[in-house]
Order: sequence, then C-alpha cells, then structure tokens
Amino acid sequence: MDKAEGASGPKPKRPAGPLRLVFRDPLAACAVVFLIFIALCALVGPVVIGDLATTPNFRARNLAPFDASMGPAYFLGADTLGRSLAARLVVGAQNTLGIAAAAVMCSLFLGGTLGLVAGYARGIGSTLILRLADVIMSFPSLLLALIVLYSLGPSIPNLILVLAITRIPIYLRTMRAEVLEVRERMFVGAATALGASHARIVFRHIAPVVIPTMLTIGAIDFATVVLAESSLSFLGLGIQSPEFTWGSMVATGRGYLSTAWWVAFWPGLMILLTTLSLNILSSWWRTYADPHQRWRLELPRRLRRRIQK
Amino acid sequence: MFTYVFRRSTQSMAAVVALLVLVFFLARLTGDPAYLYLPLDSTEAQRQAFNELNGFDDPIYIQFFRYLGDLAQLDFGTALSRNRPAMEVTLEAFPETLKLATIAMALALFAAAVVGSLAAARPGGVFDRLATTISLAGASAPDFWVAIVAILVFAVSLGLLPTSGTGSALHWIMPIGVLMLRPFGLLTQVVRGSMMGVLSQPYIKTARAKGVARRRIIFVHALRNALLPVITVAGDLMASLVNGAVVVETIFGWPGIGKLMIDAIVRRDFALIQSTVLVTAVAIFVMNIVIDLIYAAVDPRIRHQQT
Amino acid sequence: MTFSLMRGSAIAALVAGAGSFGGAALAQDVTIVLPEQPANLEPCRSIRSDIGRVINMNITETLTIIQPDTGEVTPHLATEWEQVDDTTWRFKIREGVEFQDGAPLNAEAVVNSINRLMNPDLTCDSRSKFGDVELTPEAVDEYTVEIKSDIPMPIMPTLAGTIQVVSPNMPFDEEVNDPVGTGPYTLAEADNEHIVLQRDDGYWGDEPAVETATYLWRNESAIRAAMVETGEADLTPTIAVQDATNPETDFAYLNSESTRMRIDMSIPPLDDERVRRALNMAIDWDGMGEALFGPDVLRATQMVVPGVRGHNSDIEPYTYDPEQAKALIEEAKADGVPVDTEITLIGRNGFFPNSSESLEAMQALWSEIGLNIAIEELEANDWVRYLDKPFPEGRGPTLFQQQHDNNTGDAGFTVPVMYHSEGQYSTVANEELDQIIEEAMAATGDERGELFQQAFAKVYEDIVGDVTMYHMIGYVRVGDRLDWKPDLKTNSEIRLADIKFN
Amino acid sequence: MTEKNSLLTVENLTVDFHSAAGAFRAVNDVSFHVEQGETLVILGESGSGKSVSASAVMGLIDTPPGEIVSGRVTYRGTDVTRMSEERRMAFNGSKVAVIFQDPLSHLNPVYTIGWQLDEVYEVHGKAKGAEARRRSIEVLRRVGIPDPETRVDWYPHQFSGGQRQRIMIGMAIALGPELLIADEPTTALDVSVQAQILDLLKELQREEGLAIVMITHDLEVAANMADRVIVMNAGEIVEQGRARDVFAAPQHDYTRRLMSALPDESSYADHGIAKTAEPILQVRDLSKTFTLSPGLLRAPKSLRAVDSVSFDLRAGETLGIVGESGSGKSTIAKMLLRLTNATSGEALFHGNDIFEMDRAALLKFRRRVQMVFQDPFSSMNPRMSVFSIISEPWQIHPDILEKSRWRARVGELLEMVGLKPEHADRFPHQFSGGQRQRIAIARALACDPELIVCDEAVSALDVSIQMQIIELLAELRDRLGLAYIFITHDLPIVRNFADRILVMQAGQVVEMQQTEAIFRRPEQPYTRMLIEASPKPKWEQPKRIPA
Repeated sequence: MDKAEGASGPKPKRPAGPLRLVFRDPLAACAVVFLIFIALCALVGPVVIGDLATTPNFRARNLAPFDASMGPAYFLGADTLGRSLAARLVVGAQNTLGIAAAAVMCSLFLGGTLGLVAGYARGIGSTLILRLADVIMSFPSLLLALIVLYSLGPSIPNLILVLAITRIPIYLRTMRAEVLEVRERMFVGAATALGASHARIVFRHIAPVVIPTMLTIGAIDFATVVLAESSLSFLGLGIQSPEFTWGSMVATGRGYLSTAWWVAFWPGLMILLTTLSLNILSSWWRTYADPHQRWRLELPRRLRRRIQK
Repeated sequence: MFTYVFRRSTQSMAAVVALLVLVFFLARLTGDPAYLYLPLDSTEAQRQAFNELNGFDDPIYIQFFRYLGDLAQLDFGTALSRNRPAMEVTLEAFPETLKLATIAMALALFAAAVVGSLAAARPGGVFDRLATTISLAGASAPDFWVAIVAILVFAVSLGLLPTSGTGSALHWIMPIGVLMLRPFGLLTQVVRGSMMGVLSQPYIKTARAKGVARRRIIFVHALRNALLPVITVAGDLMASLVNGAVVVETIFGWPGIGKLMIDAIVRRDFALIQSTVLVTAVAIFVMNIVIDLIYAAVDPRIRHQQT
Repeated sequence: MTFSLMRGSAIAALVAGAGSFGGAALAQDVTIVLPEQPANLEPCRSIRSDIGRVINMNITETLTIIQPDTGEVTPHLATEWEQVDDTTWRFKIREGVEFQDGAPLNAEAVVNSINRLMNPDLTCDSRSKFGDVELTPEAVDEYTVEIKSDIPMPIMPTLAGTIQVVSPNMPFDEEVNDPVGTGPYTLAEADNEHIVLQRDDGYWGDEPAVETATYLWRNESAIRAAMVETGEADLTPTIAVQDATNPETDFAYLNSESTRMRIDMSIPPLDDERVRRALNMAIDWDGMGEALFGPDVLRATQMVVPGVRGHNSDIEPYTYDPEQAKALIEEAKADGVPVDTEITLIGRNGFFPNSSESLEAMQALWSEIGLNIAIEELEANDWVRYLDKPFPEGRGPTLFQQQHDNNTGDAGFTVPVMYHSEGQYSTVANEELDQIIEEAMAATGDERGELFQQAFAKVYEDIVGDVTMYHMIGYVRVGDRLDWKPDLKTNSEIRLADIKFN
Repeated sequence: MTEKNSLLTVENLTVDFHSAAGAFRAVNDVSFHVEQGETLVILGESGSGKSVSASAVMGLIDTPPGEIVSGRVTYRGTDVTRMSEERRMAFNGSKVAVIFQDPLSHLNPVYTIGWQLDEVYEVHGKAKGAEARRRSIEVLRRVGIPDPETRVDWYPHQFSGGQRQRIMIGMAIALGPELLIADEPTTALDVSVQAQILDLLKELQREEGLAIVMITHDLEVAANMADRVIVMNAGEIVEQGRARDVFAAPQHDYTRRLMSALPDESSYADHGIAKTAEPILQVRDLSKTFTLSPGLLRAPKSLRAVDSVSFDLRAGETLGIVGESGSGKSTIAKMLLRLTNATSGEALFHGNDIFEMDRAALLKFRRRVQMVFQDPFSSMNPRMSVFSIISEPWQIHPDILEKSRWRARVGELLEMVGLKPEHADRFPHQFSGGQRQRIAIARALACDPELIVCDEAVSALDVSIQMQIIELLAELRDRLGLAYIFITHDLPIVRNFADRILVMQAGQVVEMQQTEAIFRRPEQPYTRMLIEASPKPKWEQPKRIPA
C-alpha cells in the first residue's frame, strides 16, 4: 500500500538532520563552533578565572596584547586597572549572553503571547494591542532605561526588563501576522470542526506552527539586544559597575582606542563575532527551513557547483 | 484612499496621545528635577523655589491637566535647560536627524537591493559568501566603536575626512556610513532571502520562457516583488534611525533630535522630553502610513484588495 | 554694521571646515571644542562650567577676580572695596566702562545685576554660592555700591568674583540666551552646532589678540583630541588622561576638583575609627592614581586644592600599608565591631573619567583587608539622594563617592558644608570641630585660613571623617598656533583675552 | 524512431534531481519527436516526469536542482541543451513558447499584462513602445480577451482564471513560435472554461500551424487534443502511439490502469436508500452574504455567496453538491459545520437548528458530523503525528473512548481506511496525497459520525487515486451507514457515488435530482453544459452534435 498510490516522489532515505548539515557549510560550522565555545566560556569561565577578571594589578596597566611578561593570562593584554582582558572577556560572556538571552526570552514570551491574542482574537482587543505596540515602538528606549534605572535601581534584571520591553513589538507583530495566516489554514478549520476549544486551537495547533519562526527571529534579535545593551552602556544607561558585559567593556574602553586599542577591540570583536555567528546561523536556518532552497545545503558542494554551472 | 489615510491617522493620533500620557507620568518618576537643574550645593529653599516657579510642586495630576490645557493651545512648554520653547528647539533639531536618516536609509536600501539581489542570483557563490559576511559583519559591530575607529583612521591617520561636525559634503560621509551599516547589513539579508523566494516563483520561469535575460529578470521582474518584505523591514529600521541615531549624533556632534532627547532625559527637561517624543512619534506614524501607501504603489494586489 | 559681515565669514570658516579642510583659518580666529553643548547662555547660571566656559570674562565680567594660583582677590570692574560693618561691604565701580549695548557701567547697573541674580522669578545657578543669604545692594552714588547681607559675609569680595555684571537692558524677569556684559567679546551667533563670539572694539581694557572665537562641542574626548590634532579646532579645555599623549600640545592642570569617599560615620562598622583608618591605609594611592587619573594627579588629604585659603599643607597622607590596615580590622573585629557587614560604595554613573574604575579598584583593595564591599552606581538624580541630608532611611553602611569643586579660593565653601554637624553633606558630628568651623566662618584674613587648616587636620587625622582621594588633574590640548596655558579656573572659564598666537 | 526532419527531437534524455537522499532519476532515457503542426500529448500522473522532459526543451529545469545527465534535445537540428545563455534567450519565446498550469502564479503580479506582453516584443527586438503596445492589444484580441484596449492596463489578479490562461497563451504566441508546450494548461480551470481553452488552442493550431506538446494527467483532455500520445510513468515512457490506438487498445498495464480509472459511464450509484427514511438534516433558505472589507483604496461592497439554498438529507444518503468555482458550494459546507456563520436561514440537524446551538450542543453536534477537506496537505497539522491527529477527537470529546484504548482504536481506524497500524507514529509529510486523505477520513471516523461532509475531498489527487478514495468512501458508507455531503466541481466523479445531486451556480441551486435523472435528463442548460463540457476524444469530434 505504501507506494501503491503512484505519487512517487524521491524515495526519501532519511534526510540529513540540521546538525549534520550545518557542518557541511564551513561558514555555518565556524559559527556553531564559536557559539558553543562562547557558551562554554559563559558557563564555566567565571568559576575558573573569576578572580583574574576583577582584581586590579597596577603593574599590568594597559598591558599590550601578546606580551608574555605577565604570563599567559595576559595574552590579550590588560585594561586600565591591569585586569586580564582575556579573563574579563570570559567572565563578561556570562553577563552578556545571559542578559541578551533573558531579554530575548522575555520579549519573545510577552510579545509572542500578545501577538497570539491579537492575531487570534481580532476585533477591538487586537487593535488595542497593535496600538500598544506602536506606543512601545515610539517610546524612547533611552527614557525607558533611565526610568527603570532611576526608579528600580541599577541591576541586571532591570536592564533585562528594559531591553525586553523595547523588543516586544517585533515579536508581537510577527506573531500576529503569522497567526493571521496560520489560523486560515485548513487544519485549524479541521480542528474547529472536531469541536476543539479556542485554547486548544491556539496552543495545540497554532502555537507549534508559529514558534519556530519566532525562535528564528529570536536568534537574530539576540544580536540586536547585545548591540542595544552596548549602546546603552555608551550612553551611561546600561549595565552599571561593578557588573560588566562586553558591551560595557567596549563603552569604557572606547576612550583608549587611540592609545590602548586592545581594551575596546577584543570585546568589540567578541560582540562582532557572536552576532555575526548568530546572523550567519539564522541565515543558514532560513535556507534550511525553505523547502525550495534546502537542497543548497544538502547536496555535496561538488555536485552543487556542477549543477549551477 | 482618503478615508484610509484618515482612519489610520485617527488611530495613530490616539496612540500618540497614549504615548504622551505615558511619557508624562513615567518621566516624572525619575526624581526631583531641581537637583539636576541647580548646582549640587544649592540650598533646600532654592530648590523649593525652583519647583514652585516651575509648578513641579503641584500634585502630578494638576501638572498633567495643565499640560493638556497647554497642548490644546499648541503650547508645548519651555525647555528649561535651553531657556527656549521646547517645540522650537525640537523642530530645529529634527530635520537634521531626518536628513541624515533618510540619506543613510536610501543609500542602505539601494546598496542592499543591488548587493542582495546579486547575492541571491547565485546563492552559495563567491559573491554571495562575501556579501553575506561583509554585510552581516557591518550589522554586527557596535556602532560607536565603528564610529570612533573610523574617525581615528579616516580623519586622524589618513586625514581624508573631517573628524566630525556639519558643513561640507565631506562631513556627511562618516555619519552616514556608520548609520547605514546596520540597515545595509540587515536589508541585504532581507533582500537576499526575499529575492531567493521570488526567483523560485513560477512567473520567473515564465519570464525565462519568454526569453528575458537573467539580469533583467533579477532587477526588473523579481526585484519589485522582492521589495515588499524589504519595505516593511526598512520601515522599522527607519523608525529606529529616527529614534536612535543618538549614538552617531553624539559622536559626530550632529545637532539632531536623538542627542537633544538624551540631553533632555539626562537633565529631566520634561517639556523637551515630551516635545521630542511627540515629534518622533508623529514622524514614525506618518512614515508607517507612507509605507502602507508605498506598499500599495508597489503591489497592485494591495491596491485592489478585497478579502 | 559689520555684524552680518562677520557672521558671514564665521559661517564661511565653518562651512569650509578648519585646518586641512578648506585652508587655514583666519589668523586671528580660534576654534574651541567643548565637551558639551552649553545648555543656555544665561549669565546668572554661569557657574555651570558649560555656560561659564563661553561667557565668563568673555562676554560678562565680574567685580573682582580670584587669582587661581594664590587665591588672592584682585580688582576688575570694581577698583576697590572695603567692609563697612559686619554685614555691609562697599565697592567702588570702575569708571568709563560701557556695556556692549552702550549702557554705562555704574552703581545702578551693578545693583541691577545683583538683584537679577537674586530674583526669585529666575532660577539662577550662581545664587547657590550665597546659600540662603539675602543681599540688599544699594547705589550710594554713581560709582559706589553698598551690599548688605542679613548675616555677616566676611568673604564678600571673593563672592563678588562670581557675580556676572550684566547690562541693565537685559530682561530682569526672564532668562536669556543673548547675554550682554562689559567683556571683550559679544555674542555673534548661537545655534545647535556652534557659538561664535566676536571681539568687541569698544572694550574698555586692552584689545585681545583673538578676533573671533567659535565654540563647538563633542562628547568624546578622543574626538576633541583628534580635532585639535587635525587642526579642526585650536583648543579643547578637557581631554581624558589617556588622550593626553603629546607633551607638545597637551598640558595638565589642577582643575580645582577634589574627590573623596565620604564615610557614613553613624553606621557600624564605619562608626569605628580603626575601620576608617584602615580604609585610608588599604589603598595603593600612587598606583591607582597613576593608572586612572594620570601621573600628575595629586594625592589629597583635604577637600580643597593647594592655593585655597585654608589649605593645610602640613597634613601627612596615610601611607599604603595593607598589613597594618588588615591588623586594624582584625583588632576591631576582636572588639566586636561587625566588620563583616556589607559596605556599599555609592557611585554615580559617568561621574568623572574612570570613576567606576576607581570604585572597582577600591572594592578589590578593601576586600583584601577583610571587608565586605559592594558597589552601587546610581543615576545622577538617585545619587543625589545620598548626597544631601536627610540621608535615605534604612541604608546600610555606605562610602559615598563625591567630587567637590572649590575654585573660589576660600575653604569656607568647603568645610562647613562637609564637616559641620549641620552641614548639608556632612556625616561628621563633632562639637569641637563645629566650634572651630563657626569661628573660622566669622573670621577674615590669616586667622580664617589658620582655623580652616586646623579643621582639616582634625578631620583627617583625629576624626578620619572621609577617605580623601585626589586633587584631580585636567588635561587640555592646545593647537600649536596658540600660546595658552590652563590654570585652576580652566574648568569654569576660558578667557579668550589670555589666548595669544604663536 | 527519430525522423530526420522533425521539428523537435528528444533523444535518450535522462534527467536527475539531486537531493540529500541522493540522485533521483526523474526522466530515464526518454526519446520522442514532434512534427510540425501536430499535437503530441504526454500523459502521466504526478511525478511521472512528464513536465520535466518538456522543461528540458526550454532550459527551465532548476528547482529542485535537476541535471541533464545524458541525451540530446534538438530543434531543427540544433542541440538546445548546449545553447549559450544568449542564444537560449533568443530561442525561448520566439521559436518555442510555453504555457503553464495555474496562470495566476505564472504571471508577474506587480506588472500590468500589457507590460508583460510588450516585453516579449521588446526583449526580442521585434517592436518597441507604442508599436509593441499595439501588437499586444492585437494579440489579446486574438486570444479572446474582451475590450483589450482597456484591459491591457489591468493586472493579472483582475482577470478570471480562464482569461489569465488566454493571456498566457497570447504571450506564448506573440512572436509566432513553431512549437507551443502546454503544461497542464487547463488543470486548475472549471470544466466550462477548460473546453474554451482547448478550443482556443486547437483554433490557433489550425490557423498558425503550431505544433503543440501538451502535458496532462487528464485522459479526457489528452484524448481531446492528441494526434499522438506518449504515456509516462515513473520517468519512463511506457507506451506511445497514435492517440486513437492507445485509447482504444492500451498495451501497457499502467495505461490500462489509467484508463480504468475513468468513471464508468453506464452505471449509477444505487445502494437502496429508502426514499422515505427520516431526513437527518433539513436546510432551509440558507444564505450567506460576505461584506468585502474595503481594500486600501476601495469602499466596502457585499457579495451574496449563498442564496436561499434548501435541501434535505436522509440517513445513509449521499448528496453530491456540484458547482464551478465561486458557486458557493464550499461556503455551504463551512456554514453547516459552523466554521463560518450563516447570514440567514436554518439548518435542522435531527430537528435542532445548528445555527442556534449553544456551546454544549455544538460540541455534541460536532461528534456526529465530520468533515474531510480538499487539501490533505494543509488540513492536518504538520507538527502532529498521525496518532495525535486521529486521536484528537477523543481528547476533545473525552467520553468517546477511554485513553487506554486509543492506540488500538487508531490501529483499527487506519486499517479501516487501508493503512497500517504502524503508520500511527509517522507525520503527515511522510505520506503521499492519497494516503493523507485516508488519514483525514480515519480522523473523521474517529467519533463515529452519522454524516461526513467532504469538501472537494479528492480534487487535489491523481485520477487513479481519486477513484480509490471514492471507493473507500462508498465501502465505509455501506459498512457504517454513513451519510455524505460530497462537494465537488467534477460532475462525472460522483456519477457512481452520489444518490442525489444538487447543482449550484453563483450561490443558487440550479437543479436537484436523483443522480441518474441528472445525467439522463438534465433539466437546466447549465447542468447540461457541466455534463457535456467534459472533452470528447478528438477522433469522435466530427460526430459531436452541438448542444
């Protein structure tokens, strides 16, 4: 019976999973390896070399990179207080990634839920939610940052709150657009015809279909949040000392770009590489998720070249 | 057409009012402005006098109604830090940002359309790889970092460009360059993705069957279709430029509204905060409407839509 | 008249850019790049440095001048003065001086300027120098003014150095952005991009060398430095220490700011003298100072810079001795002092260059002697809550970072407010000290200076009321076209008349 | 086999499609030739490789990535597979032109049809500007677009499906090519329109001496057009020859199977439903008015999609609702299942008005009435396994079956629809279209319904599979005593299945009769047209009596 019905597509042998495919693409593979490395740094780094990152060592003040005189911990140089930049990068990874991840998750959850409601419910509630998104979008994030900083005090959760709120509209609108499309698909009608409740349709049928899109946006947005956090630091409204992130390292180190470039360069490079990796991966994922384009990743390169002439 | 614009405008007006209310109350949660206006060693009596003079000692709802009353008469208050009407200061600064943002956006859009299209024409090719990496790298670097490095390289070391400020055409190059990096990077990706989708559409096959050359297919047949999602993203990015050119303005000493707003925020110049928010919000809402109209201009299906 | 012509040329210079962009600037023009845009140009707010750097002594002038190196008060618009009684001072006004709008400088004009400063309908920053004192100026004759105060004001001549004398034609009840004074320069134009001052030919004094001065502003120190380096600007009054890399163009100056960590003496464990002493001894002041504030920074033992009346140069700073500090803490701990309590360092974000780094360094060093230190960096308006009395309820032990600027030449602007038990910022409550301060405030001359010296010594050596940090150093970058050196007052004014061309 | 003077010769063409799973041979060693002025039909079901071999001629194989592994395609002696890009562009459109299925998606949506037609002249350097426009209007008139002077400035979406296909044809013949490749040109069209398009093609062929390569899965269309036929299956030619011979005496098994999938014209459904049985559903004056939301630049309008429709349905009866696109037939289904609200009228299910039901009653109702949708690809949530899909009704109506029995029952249902119990753990995309429709039926059966509404349930499937599904439905009807409302645009398909047929046009009921009566004695011209619009074989055409 299996193939009896004529419609003979390519006999699917088990298609290579995304994880295997990603390693066929050298750029994407680099991105994955780098991100894993960074994540490891963030997880175990602070435990291992936390002290090096915070203890001033005036003898190593603004030590240039690749200078062996102070030992291997200083191979990326040191900052104004003589703290090892390598150690600070590792420790900073935790805050940087943690803040961005938490902010993305919060805004994804809040924006996603609101968007789901706005897309499914339509009517006045939907309009209100959309206008709310407009309001958030045009509310200056700097003012928000200041308000939170002043009234709630400087802390990492508050910074996450600021970053999360400003990103809500992106998810809200995308989610709504997706839901508007998905709710018209036939399987939603089919579920309604079976007597499924609204909750069931929303959570069991619509949400699983739209969540992958949201996660893709989340990955790109992660980069945006890291950069936004760094801009806030530049304006003095970001993370407050003694906590630090790569963004705040660049912000404080920018004054040294002409004299001790490494202080701002390494964290800047880390931000660049991290966001670049995420962007590359999300771009890769878009290709992967598009059935028309996926073959570009699946075929061996030699063959791909031959076909494209 | 008119009814549409009218309907959208009324909705947006409501959103602007909501925004202003929000800004009004939230901004006043940020402490006593007297501390920031007056020197730190001013006395309690002096601060009180300051607050009385400016009405900051009234209950907040009275301040709010007074503000509404003034608004009704198109009085946007005085920017205390500037000794000038807030709206006047704002409207001086806004065009500077708008010019910068518009040019940066236009260039970014144009460059992204060309680079993204060419990249999509041969996905995975050398040009695609290069374009993707470079554009994404541009979008991934902290802008202030890029700006300062650019100044150190192009102005200080090479002496090719002025460091900052306004004036000659050369003064525009670096601010625009830094400002367009991110939109260019993101838009290139959007154009590329959208273009790849469009190029696999059936009507592209038709064009090839008609004997249309590849280049013409890409830039004439496909691009206009591919632009639709690009316009949406470009609109959002434009909004963030109008609202967020603050970093570039700060570094290059560009007298725009972003810098004005951050100064107002830091100094708790409430009238100025409110007028800058008002102007940028209105600009963003107008732009959203314009984008819808552009959409309709690009895609006849939207023009004739009936669902 | 030539105004529009001048404006034209100024714009032309600007459009063309300076230095390598569009040929050299006119020989007698200078471009000064400031760290921030002057919020406004109201003379009665000119103790704010953003405003003062543009207008003080350029557009508007004062009756007296405080000499930056000695603190001595010298005549300017006033030629002489005397104290009539405890609460009355009499100033003789210079004759033959005209305001830029043609109005004559006379006693009435000075009275008007003082009254305008005190006008409750204006929120003049400069009034803060007088506290809540009521001034009643009175024109005795054409060129004589008597200033009465409701309490004795022994340093009236010094204070007169902060009163900008403005034209009687300026609105009395309204703040302005187009100041008119007696100075050598008039305001030619001001917008969001630049301010241009133009030499006034009718100036009463010597004609200065600079003809037009254009003020620009850039927030980033690196960019200000770059602008002078590329010739786009001739002078910037402040660059960060790390940008001061060229000894030919970059000069250090004591900028009259002093920094300290104020100790909240009422809350354990900070109520214990040994702990406070340990705090002072645990910091590698030389290492930290050089690392963060430059090799020229001065270790402070008191909150006024040398040269100010009342500065006590005999006070010996604590020496860096972490072992001894640790021992003191141990000792206190043995006596039941809760040294494990978390002590919070309160900072202010973007306070001064490297302020957070200094907190981080001190946190690390104090932690090493066995204290439990946290850092909290607050937004400016939040930080202020800790600055003034009443201090926030329920706070734990805090060390509060503070920067204090006394460029008036008299410790009377520092000591009472910081150390008298009634002082606005004071955490010290010591009767003996209160007495010394009260006596000093009523005294004049050398006696006043000696009493303040006593007070400083008592605070530093006996009471250990704070952790004084440094007398801060500013750096200027001056293009090679100019001959100009910064001084103690560069933070608050840049006298164009002092600028010469090479 | 190859004739020396053929217009087009395809020799040993082999095309591979590449995917991660390896190379898939879409076309295997295929050879055929086309003579001037003749019509060659390539017949085959989906995936048979019929379109690919034609695309190879135009150099249009691209996605998914295909590669011509071997073989030659020569046009008047020139190998077109090895043409340079430039020569290819000059060749396409002027010598050989192509029209596709689904003209809407093959026309560029953002340009006017005039622009798209002008372009043909312009890129080939035949005419420019006003002259190109004049010729475009001419060609539109030629293919039967009314008022071409005005419509030349319209956009594709403003035309009907048939007109769009005419425009495509116009674009194809604009430069007077010698060969027209027509790839399923009538598949998405209503039968009445289909006949018109086929007639147009024949007319053009007669007048211009065009050779046509027609690719289709539709036997009737093939018979209607073909001089010669090639039957393809799984990338290979299984049979070829003169059309009449192939149809009259198919040699290959596969061809025979295809032929047998055609509905039998002599028999009618009759499974003995008592005409007196109680009606389970009574529909009275059912109407639906859509208010068209105003477009960006338009004022709102309203459209009467269903207009006072009444009918009864008895227990165990099958009612076919037949109509062309836009006739309102699907809207009836949606209203009956409360997927959209009725504007007026009532529908009594066992005496209770469906439109008045409260939540609880509606939930009960939905157990007893189920629906099978047109598109088996989109009517199932792609992220749910077959087990979750089929067991979903039991989650919604927990009293039907206790959880412990779910798996067993899913297995039973799968077997009942001809699948295997172990398929329960797979996901929809792992099944073919016909198999998915079987899963959809299993889901519908899960709550033991009395009535199943099938909305174009077989339209998206290949012919041979259509018949299999209808047979399955008929068998289930007999076993379980189900009643069906079977909605379709294809009248012949219900011939052997429906007891009664209701014909709809523009929202209104045209005719309702017993199936046999409809076919034998259609009362309305519209019904007659629907019956007769099915294309007749070419060799019978001269004998055809005009209606």
